Amino acid sequence: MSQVLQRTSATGTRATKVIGALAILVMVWVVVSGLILTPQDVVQGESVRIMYVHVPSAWIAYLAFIFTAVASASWLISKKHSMGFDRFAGASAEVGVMFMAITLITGSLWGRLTWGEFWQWDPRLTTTAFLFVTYVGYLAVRRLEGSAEQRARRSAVVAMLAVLEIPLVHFSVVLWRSLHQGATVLNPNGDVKMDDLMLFTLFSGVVAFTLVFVWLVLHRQRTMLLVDIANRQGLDAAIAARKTEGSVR
Amino acid sequence: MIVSFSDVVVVYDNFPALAGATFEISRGEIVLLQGPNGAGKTTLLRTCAGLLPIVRGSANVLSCDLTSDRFSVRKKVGLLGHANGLFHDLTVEENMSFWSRLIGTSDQDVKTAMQIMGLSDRLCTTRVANLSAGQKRRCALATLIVRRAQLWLLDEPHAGLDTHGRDELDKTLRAAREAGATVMFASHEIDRARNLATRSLMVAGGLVTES
Amino acid sequence: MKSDSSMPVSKGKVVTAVFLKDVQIELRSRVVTNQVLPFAGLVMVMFAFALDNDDVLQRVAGGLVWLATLFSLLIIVQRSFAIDTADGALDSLRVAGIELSAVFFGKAIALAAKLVALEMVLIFSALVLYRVDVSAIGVVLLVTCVFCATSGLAFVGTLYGGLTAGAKGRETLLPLLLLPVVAPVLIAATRATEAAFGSGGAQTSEGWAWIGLLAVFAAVFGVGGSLAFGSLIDE
Amino acid sequence: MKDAGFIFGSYFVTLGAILVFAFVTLRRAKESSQSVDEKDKTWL
Repeated sequence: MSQVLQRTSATGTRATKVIGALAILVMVWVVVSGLILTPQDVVQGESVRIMYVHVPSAWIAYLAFIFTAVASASWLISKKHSMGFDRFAGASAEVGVMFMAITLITGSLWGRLTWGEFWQWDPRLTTTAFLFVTYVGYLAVRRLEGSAEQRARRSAVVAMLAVLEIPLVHFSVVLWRSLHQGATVLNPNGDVKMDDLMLFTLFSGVVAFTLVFVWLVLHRQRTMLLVDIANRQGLDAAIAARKTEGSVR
Repeated sequence: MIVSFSDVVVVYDNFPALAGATFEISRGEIVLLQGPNGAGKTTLLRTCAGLLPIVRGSANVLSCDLTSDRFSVRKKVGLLGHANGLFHDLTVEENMSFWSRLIGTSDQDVKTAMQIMGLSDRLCTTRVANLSAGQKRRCALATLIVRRAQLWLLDEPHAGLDTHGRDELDKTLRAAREAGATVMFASHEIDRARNLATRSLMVAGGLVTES
Repeated sequence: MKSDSSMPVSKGKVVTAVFLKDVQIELRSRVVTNQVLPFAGLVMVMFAFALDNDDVLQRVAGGLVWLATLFSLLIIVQRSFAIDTADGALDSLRVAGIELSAVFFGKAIALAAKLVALEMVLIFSALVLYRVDVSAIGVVLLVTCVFCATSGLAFVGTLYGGLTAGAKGRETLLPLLLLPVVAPVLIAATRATEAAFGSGGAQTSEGWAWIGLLAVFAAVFGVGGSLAFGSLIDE
Repeated sequence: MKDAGFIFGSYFVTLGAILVFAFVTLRRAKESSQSVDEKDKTWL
């Protein structure tokens, strides 16, 4: 019985199971507390409830992209060019893009309720949207053909270029909006007066999303390793086949 | 040894084009690579030029270790691939002067190379796009001659050339050998190639054997 | 014939050779003048059809110029690398051991030259089609803006063009990668041009802050590109 | 609750995206783990 279980084991371990269980638990608490237990906001009313999923997902998305940048830099700098850095960078970016998509969708829903509009050309929003597109491009570069080594170098360089690009985009958008009078955007979470339960729920949201992030990245990273190993094993078979192709002649 | 490969594996998207190639070539040899289509001849030549990463095994070309550094070997080799590496919108002369400017050869060398490959004055001012396949090949060979490589890597250099062109090419390769260069070439013109080569290697299924 | 490699070539010579080669090919093939330029001009006319209002056109003239430039940039960049990959010339450059950062600058300068020619025509057509007036000081601002913006676009275009050269699906990958990166150039160059045009009552002096941003952009991607180009083209 | 559609919608989108991502990841992991030896799974 245990042997069968062992054979089918994929990327899960006891650690990931614990993290997964904790993530579900905290997430359930966030949903219950966010939707039911927490009070309305004085200014925003019910719509403040979106904050408990929106803000943590934004934080985690930014965190994920920072991880991608650091892992890419480590890959480039390290003498050994350990592929672990590359896989981590890729896994983190994938999860980050998902969280950024969540951020943009929940943010525009929240914006519709607080501003009456789905989208505002606010510097932070605009930069976030560009960040999203940039990392979608990064993932497209990762899928380009070539050896694992080529993929790692190319995507690490592109990730570094993204690090250059983002501040420029942000600064240009800030400068652009500051010169424009009129459209001043109120900061949605700035004027929320939070009581202890609201703060605690927001904090729990960050914890829950971090756990989800860790769980997803661990699994994704290991899956990437599995694919690399499977390719390598496939290569052994392919080499053997290729050799016989020669001796037939 | 000018070239020494030991169990070299080179892959294209998980297909092992070279599946453990082992061979050695010493200075001054003219080596013919024989083998059916898809045997790995082109890959072998491109690997020698430092264009392809080596997945397994070790390779040393002109005392450069290709597994750790594929770049320093490049200045010392000349490669003529299936493609000619020419700019089709430019004339023969302009193509030649572009490459000679990049490599830093004298105008005299360029002129000599063009004479060797029979690129007449009329052809020089013709756009490459308007040349015949054989004439393009001659032009590509001329750009290779000015490289003065220590190791010449030629992928089917005879293809497309007329008899006169082939004779000139063979003469050029022999002269390069006299001057101390080493030549590896793949060819399906077996009789001519055997005549030219000092040794021939059989490439099949990504492996190299003496023949 | 001595079999030693020839004299080492200075980086400047490689830059010049690559630049002249690209310009020569353009002069010979006339792709930019005969195809891209009419395309960009057509875009400008189509904008006029779509917006159909003199005041609005005057107001957005700067943005339209740079938007048309960006679309054309995508085409020019693709063309610029197609000539190198069509017959394996890029491979030959790699085998010749040419310093790729020099190739980067050579191609970028050639790209900039083509872009400047294009922008001149676009700006001129904006003056005519959209009835924009420019003051003397506005001309100075405009020239500086074109110079800085073009350098930035040329560096970024060459960098990402090199990355996608020879890749599968490059026609769609290039815009996906390039457009988000050049967003700051679009914003900054548009505002500076509007300041020069005096669109919507903008003052010429408002434009200089944007020039600074354009200059920083060009510098960052000039340095970044010369470092990264080699490893993107030659893995 | 006022604006319930928007609020429930944003929770639904969030949880849905995470679940889909997790599900796809696990399925891909299972697929690719079949051909790989246990000893290569360094995390076990």
